[in-house]
Amino acid sequence: MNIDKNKLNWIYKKLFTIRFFEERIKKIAKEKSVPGYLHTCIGSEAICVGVMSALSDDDWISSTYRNHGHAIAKNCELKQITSEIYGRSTGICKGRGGSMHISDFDKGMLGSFGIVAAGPPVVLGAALQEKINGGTKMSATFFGDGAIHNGAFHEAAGLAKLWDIPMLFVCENNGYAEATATDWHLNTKELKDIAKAYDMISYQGDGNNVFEVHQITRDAIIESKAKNTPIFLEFKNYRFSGQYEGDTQLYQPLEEIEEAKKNDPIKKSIEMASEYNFSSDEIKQIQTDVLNEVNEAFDFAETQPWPNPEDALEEVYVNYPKELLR
Amino acid sequence: MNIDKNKLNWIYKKLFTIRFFEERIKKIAKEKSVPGYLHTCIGSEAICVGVMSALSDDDWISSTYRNHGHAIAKNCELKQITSEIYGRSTGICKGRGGSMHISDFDKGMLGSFGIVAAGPPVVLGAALQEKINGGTKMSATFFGDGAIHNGAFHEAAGLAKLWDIPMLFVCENNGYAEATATDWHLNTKELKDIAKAYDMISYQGDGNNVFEVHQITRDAIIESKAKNTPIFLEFKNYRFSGQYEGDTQLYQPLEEIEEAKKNDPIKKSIEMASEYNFSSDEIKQIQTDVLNEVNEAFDFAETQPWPNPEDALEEVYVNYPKELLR
Amino acid sequence: MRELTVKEAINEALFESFENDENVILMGEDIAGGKGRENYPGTQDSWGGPFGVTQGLLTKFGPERVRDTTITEAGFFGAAVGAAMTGLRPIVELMYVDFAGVCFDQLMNQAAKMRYMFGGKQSVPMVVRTVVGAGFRAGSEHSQTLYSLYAHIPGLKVVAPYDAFDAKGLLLSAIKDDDPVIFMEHKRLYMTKCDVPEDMKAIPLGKGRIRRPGKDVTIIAIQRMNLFAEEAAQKISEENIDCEIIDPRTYSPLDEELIFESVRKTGRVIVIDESNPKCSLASEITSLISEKCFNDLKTAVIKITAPHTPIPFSPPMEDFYIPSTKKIIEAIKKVHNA
Amino acid sequence: MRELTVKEAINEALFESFENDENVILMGEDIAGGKGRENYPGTQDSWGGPFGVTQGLLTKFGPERVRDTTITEAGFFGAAVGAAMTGLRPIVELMYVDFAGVCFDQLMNQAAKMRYMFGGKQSVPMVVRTVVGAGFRAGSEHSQTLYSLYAHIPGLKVVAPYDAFDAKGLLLSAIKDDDPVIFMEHKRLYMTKCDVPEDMKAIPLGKGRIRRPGKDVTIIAIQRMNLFAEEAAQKISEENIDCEIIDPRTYSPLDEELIFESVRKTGRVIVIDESNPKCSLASEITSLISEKCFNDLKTAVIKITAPHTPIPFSPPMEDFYIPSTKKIIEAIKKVHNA
Ligand SMILES: Cc1ncc(C[n+]2csc(CCOP(=O)(O)OP(=O)(O)O)c2C)c(N)n1
Ligand SMILES: Cc1ncc(C[n+]2csc(CCOP(=O)(O)OP(=O)(O)O)c2C)c(N)n1
Ligand SMILES: [Mg+2]
Ligand SMILES: [Mg+2]
Repeated sequence: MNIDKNKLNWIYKKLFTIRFFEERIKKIAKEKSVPGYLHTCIGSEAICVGVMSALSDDDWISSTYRNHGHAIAKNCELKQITSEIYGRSTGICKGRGGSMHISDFDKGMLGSFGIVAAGPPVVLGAALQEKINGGTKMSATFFGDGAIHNGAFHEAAGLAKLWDIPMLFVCENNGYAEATATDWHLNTKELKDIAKAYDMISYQGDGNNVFEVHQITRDAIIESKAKNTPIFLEFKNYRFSGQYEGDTQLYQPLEEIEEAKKNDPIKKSIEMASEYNFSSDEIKQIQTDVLNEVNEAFDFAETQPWPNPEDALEEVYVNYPKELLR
Repeated sequence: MNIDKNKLNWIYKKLFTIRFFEERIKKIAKEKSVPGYLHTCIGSEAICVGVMSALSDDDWISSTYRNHGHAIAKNCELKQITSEIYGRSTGICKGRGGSMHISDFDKGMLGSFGIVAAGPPVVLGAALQEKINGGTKMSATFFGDGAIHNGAFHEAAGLAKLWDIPMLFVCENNGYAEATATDWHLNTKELKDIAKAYDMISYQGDGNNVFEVHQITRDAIIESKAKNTPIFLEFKNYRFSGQYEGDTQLYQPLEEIEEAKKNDPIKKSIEMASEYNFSSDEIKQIQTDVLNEVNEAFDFAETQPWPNPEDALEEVYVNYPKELLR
Repeated sequence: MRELTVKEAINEALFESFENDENVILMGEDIAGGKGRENYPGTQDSWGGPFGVTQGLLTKFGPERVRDTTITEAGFFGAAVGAAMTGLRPIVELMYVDFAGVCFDQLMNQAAKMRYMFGGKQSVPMVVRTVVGAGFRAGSEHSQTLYSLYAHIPGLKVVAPYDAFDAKGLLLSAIKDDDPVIFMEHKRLYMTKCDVPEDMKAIPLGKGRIRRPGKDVTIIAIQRMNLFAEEAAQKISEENIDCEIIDPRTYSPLDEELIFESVRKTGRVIVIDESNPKCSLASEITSLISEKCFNDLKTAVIKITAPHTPIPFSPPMEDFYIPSTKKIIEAIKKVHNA
Repeated sequence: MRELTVKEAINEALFESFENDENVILMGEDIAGGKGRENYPGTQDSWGGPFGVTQGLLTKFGPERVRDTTITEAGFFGAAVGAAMTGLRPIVELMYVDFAGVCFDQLMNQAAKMRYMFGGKQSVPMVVRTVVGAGFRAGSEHSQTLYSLYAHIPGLKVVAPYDAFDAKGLLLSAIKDDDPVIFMEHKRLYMTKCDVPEDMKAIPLGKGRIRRPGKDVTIIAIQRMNLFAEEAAQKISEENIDCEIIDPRTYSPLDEELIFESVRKTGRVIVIDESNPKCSLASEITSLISEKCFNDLKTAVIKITAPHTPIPFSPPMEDFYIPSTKKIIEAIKKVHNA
């Protein structure tokens, strides 16, 4: 696969950033040094980075509560992300969102939604806007295997196909929706076959192989734009994290986890590095740099000021009499 | 096909009843002698009667706002149906429902829903109850081609398949959802292919041929129960009626209507009568009897007493302090 | 001056908004009609929604901007949210407000909260047009108002015009507004007429209207209830009781000051809402008055609402369900004589 | 007597209901956990929902009656309606009430209206268990209460217990009740404890509870707000102000008489609700008091609610959002001295 060196560098950098970031989050979650729910994405790095590496910086995406990886891969500021998780005023959402809602419109992130399958319709709208305005930005919505039964996903998929909207439905099939195994909840033999209901083109790929994810996505973008049609992508991986930090994960058999570790996307990417002409020193250097960056982001966040209590009243509306917000 | 004479008699009787009934409704709608919306089902007779002739009397069904045919074929009392449409106290819902909500729980009608695709989840629940209680009643939900994109339909279909629930999803594909043609709004080549998303067995039939509908449904019931699985049925016909009475139907090309008339289900059933050993005199006799019955039902309804205004406060709950209903 | 029906006024406001801003689009079920029958003359744009309100837009502005949808409210409401954030000004039609429950999430959790929870970088300038109201013999699932469901949610604005003048002026504003607006049209008012100037201007959201000035009793009337309030005020004026009628027109933001001013003057108040009573607009307005104007009140506020029941179909029962002029007159007498 | 947490009390009520009536079933996402991993020891029933409330039911009552679902609230809520009509007594879990918008139709238009609009022949005996409330740092989409959305709808009953005693007694009733009941559990109360007798009886729906008798000021507190109300009442008792705290416990039907009695006695009233203010329970209760007890009121009722904003994540802002003991104390002083 021909990927230029800059992009390769970026890919490795982002893969490691996400992993180190989430490992740190797991630690602070144990120490309970941040408030609220935390949904880490250990095991999703290749999907986040592979898809984003095929998108342009100003393309539109949506994410879910499990959004750290998407935000990092979409080039949101690491310090701002971390500060948001800490609930500080310099957070990417000014502390109003928290971990579940990290999102930066300026980076093309339409939103991180706490409601399963809320994203696909919203991204459909952005893609529709591009179509109507003759824009060229691509649109991609990320969701999990759990979302494919939900009505909102189906309605968005049906409309996208009917309206010939170029966009990507990116399903991360990580084996679980909360405590429920994907192989139980599927009706179709392969998850991607759900797209048959819409006669929608669909592809499946190894979600642990960042380069495969990259290539499938790159090709899908070209095909989607050329044919003016949505495309459904399923990437398979494994959810090493629990549903949220603190989840005992008892429903995930240990042997299954062990087996999955063999395909850990980070491990795999390191194994593949030489194919892409990275020396192990280069990889180590990237890791060192990235770890520093992650550590800096956490050091930054921890010391940031809290918002003022009354800031809770800001930016509910563009226009609304302040005195009526009580 | 072997159908006993009693059932055949019943089939012809119901076909004609529905047609005469709806023609009379169209007339009174023009004269504005009844209040509210009226959705007639001229063209749907064979589907209503064919499916119901394969179900038992106490099987569960749901219907929509286009429910007169389903109610008649489910053996609801004609006088009570008519009285309901007139808003009278002896109506099948005591005048509280009106044309859109004609329904009789005692006849296995779980409800006639004004909300598109509200029925499939409810019938799924009745079928689930049968499964849990080891009951033998079959369950069938009627909906239109317009419902197949709706999230509630998809969620019910997915759960029914996942839970191995014997039930029928009966889609009447009458060519239109309001003013929108089905051939435009479908993504799949055949409507029934929507079932592929659930790996659900599906069949298609001529909705203008009551005997074909009967046979497909009969076979589907046996298969569904034997395999413990839901089955999707698509019956094609044509919506001769407008979306509601008063609809100008300008979006339906005249040549299309003319073409469709050739396959009018009532015409077809009369043509097929001799195959089933009915003389034309017998058919005429049934028609005469049925027309009398229909006329009697309208005569009855027109003279029935109105409900008391305060009856509006009845049967909101099983238990609730009356004085708190203000 | 020329007279327009509410229906015509809304249609005009849509046309003008489409002309003035090419980012305005419309999505909904059968808002044009004839989709799939483009090859046959006379089929296109033959509906305009069940009430014909949007007719003509497809013909003038084409199928890119006027989009008939499938029956997928959660899908296309969500699409409106995404389109609004990225540059369009979508108007979506919820054919009857009774269908609110199939797409409430996209309004309550996405449209309403995104600006807030994602840090204020974007807004969601969309309008939901929907049809409300009883009195049409349309039964329990096509007659609700549900004003309060939307008014409860921070991040949404809620507008409900009574006459053609307000309908046009408020819809022009709603479409220009940068926040998500629920614009509620009453089916029993569509054919009512009033003067609407050719050069009708936008009416700011959040400003109520004194529909009848008076000094003895304040009547706050929600949408169609203005009709009965006027009838009642007219009748009771013969007994020398002078009612002031206030139509808030916008329920969120609510023009509280206009209401309080009138209450301070009269000290006698009736609030009329055809919705179900519990946690209704009537409750909200009554509670505000009782909190903020306690010392001005000469007697208890009377709320007149529908009962806590679904909407029955049969005319005698539905008429009983809807607040009546008679009940209003009784209430006027009661608060006046208290 | 033994102490139970709210969580344990609810779990017990579920167990007893399952034992006493084989028609009781439970559906929801991950209410057991481990679906699809039945062959591995330790996986089954390892969740019990995100708060572990339903744990153990699968093990005891099996997968026919304890059904983990896909993420299809509209689907399985509808299924609950159909199952309820035909003989079961389904309990369905809406994991967080914030997801109300994806399945509101099946409750608002079907569960609530079917008995009425289809002529009264059947009823819909189902219970929706759901988790509400702020203070958990769970952000805008996992912290709402939305009591009033459900209370507005005729045909639904709405229950929200404060302590373990009420939680157990009211859930036993809700499951036995022949109407659809929304049973709201506050996530910040799950781990709070109180005495619950071994032979705990069902508590009738629609009966409020005087949590603290008093003679000077009436405080009506909604669910978790009872905590702050008690703190405030305790503190202010040092200044010789004697507060009566009423927990309505059921919001539809509401025990109006209990409230009015207290108001008649004190004439000074505070209503506390952590919901958004507009068209809230606080508005409803305030409006009722102002209508029915006008002459008994010595001063204006004070409503204390959250502001009209989504729920912010960051602790200082969320703490500002939630009504506080401090605000309640100020309000007590204000109504007392007025
Ligand atoms: C409408 C809705 N229902 C339920 C939930 C609770 N919930 C949060 S995550 C989740 C599982 C989602 O699984 P999946 O889509 O596979 O995503 P993953 O967590 O594996 O990334 C559920 C049920 C929700 N957020 N929204
Ligand atoms: C959720 C919802 N959205 C919209 C409507 C308005 N509506 C009523 S009937 C209808 C078309 C349904 O078409 P189809 O399912 O084909 O049934 P048919 O009328 O042809 O029998 C629409 C859009 C509705 N009742 N419910
Ligand atoms: Mg998953
Ligand atoms: Mg149809």
